[in-house]
Amino acid sequence: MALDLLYFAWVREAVGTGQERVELPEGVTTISALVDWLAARGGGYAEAFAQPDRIRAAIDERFVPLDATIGSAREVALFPPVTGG
Amino acid sequence: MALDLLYFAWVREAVGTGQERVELPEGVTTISALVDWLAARGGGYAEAFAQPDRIRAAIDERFVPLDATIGSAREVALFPPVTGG
Amino acid sequence: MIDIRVQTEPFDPGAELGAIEGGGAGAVASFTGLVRSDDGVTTLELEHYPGMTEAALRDLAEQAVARWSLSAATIVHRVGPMAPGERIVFVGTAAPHRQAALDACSFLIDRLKTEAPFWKRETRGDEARWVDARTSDDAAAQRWR
Amino acid sequence: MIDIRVQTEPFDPGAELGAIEGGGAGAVASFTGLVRSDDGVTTLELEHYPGMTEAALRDLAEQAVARWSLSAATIVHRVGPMAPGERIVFVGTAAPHRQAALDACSFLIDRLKTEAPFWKRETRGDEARWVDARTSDDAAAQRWR
Repeated sequence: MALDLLYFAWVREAVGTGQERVELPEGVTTISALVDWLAARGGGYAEAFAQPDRIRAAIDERFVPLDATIGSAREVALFPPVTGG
Repeated sequence: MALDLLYFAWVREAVGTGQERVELPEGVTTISALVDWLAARGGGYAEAFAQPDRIRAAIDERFVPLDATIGSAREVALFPPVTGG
Repeated sequence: MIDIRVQTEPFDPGAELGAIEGGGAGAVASFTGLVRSDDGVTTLELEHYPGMTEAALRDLAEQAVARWSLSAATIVHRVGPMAPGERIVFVGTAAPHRQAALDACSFLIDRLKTEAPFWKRETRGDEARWVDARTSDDAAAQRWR
Repeated sequence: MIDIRVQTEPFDPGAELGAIEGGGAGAVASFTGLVRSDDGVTTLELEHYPGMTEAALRDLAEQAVARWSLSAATIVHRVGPMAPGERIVFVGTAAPHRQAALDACSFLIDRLKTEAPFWKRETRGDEARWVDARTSDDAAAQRWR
């Protein structure tokens, strides 16, 4: 399944890009699994996703918990806890 | 003792003036006694001070309860509860 | 920096905000009270006790500055006749952090309502009446004790 | 009347206040967040998630309008680089009565801090670092549940 991934703040910096399209392998059905799969790429990905508890996520522009199912999402964003205002 | 009296809002309107100087008689030593003494003048004064629990007071520009002693005050103000803001 | 004004002239909230933003504050809060135009009032008139009013407002501002470590507090209150939609009162506070600025702003307008010698008279067409004090205002002021 | 803007350009709190004063409201509250200038920060940069940010802010504003019967709510948030003293965010609320306007204003800035996808990066001289989220912000946002 093709999925657009967005990265923000230090996640984006570590990964080295703000956006990419990926083909999810079988078995990667939750945000947690997605984070683990990305971390396994090594390099900047390993650095960005070394501590999953520091990662927050949105599916199709809505915040979701890490155990959320990706389902038929078009877009998943991964980022640190927000710090606006 | 000479004392300046100030009246505000509907107290002022009922009394018919915003300010007057009075000589306090012996025995009028508290705000309550002052209010009773003024009410006894009749007319607009009786109207203004018919219900002492609707009256608030300040001595020399500081709010005081009705049982406060007038003492050596220069100025006593009598008025309804405040409604600013 | 405390700025207290009681005046017949209108005031400009934007200018008041600009004046308290200096000094490195991270947070500025404001409250503006206006003459409501939804209850038939044609004129609102504000009477006050000159001298005592300014002293009472300054005392409140000093309490707020001390309690919330404000870098600035401004209170502007109009007196005299006003039309619906016109601004009556402005309270502005500046502090390092948002909760301090917001709490101090609430404190000042709540306490001003019960501790500053102002009286409102509403005119609706031919009929004028003095506004009654509200027990809800006393309750709001008590929150801060 | 809800007005949500995310922009790189500066904004004018006085103009924002003026825009929400119409409509007969008796009470207008505002909060302005500024880049503090007392902790050595030379540049603050705001990143956000275009599209989601506006949707999140609009959702918060709709909640506030419904909960406090606001006649208007405005949120303006800058993104991009900013210097100390510059305004980052403005929240303005208009309501019939003061407590509603003030509570809604606090709600919006508290919840914005935890529910809108913005990220701050501070630069001090040559060193840049992403700002950590604060547990005190989570606690403040929880107050409104």
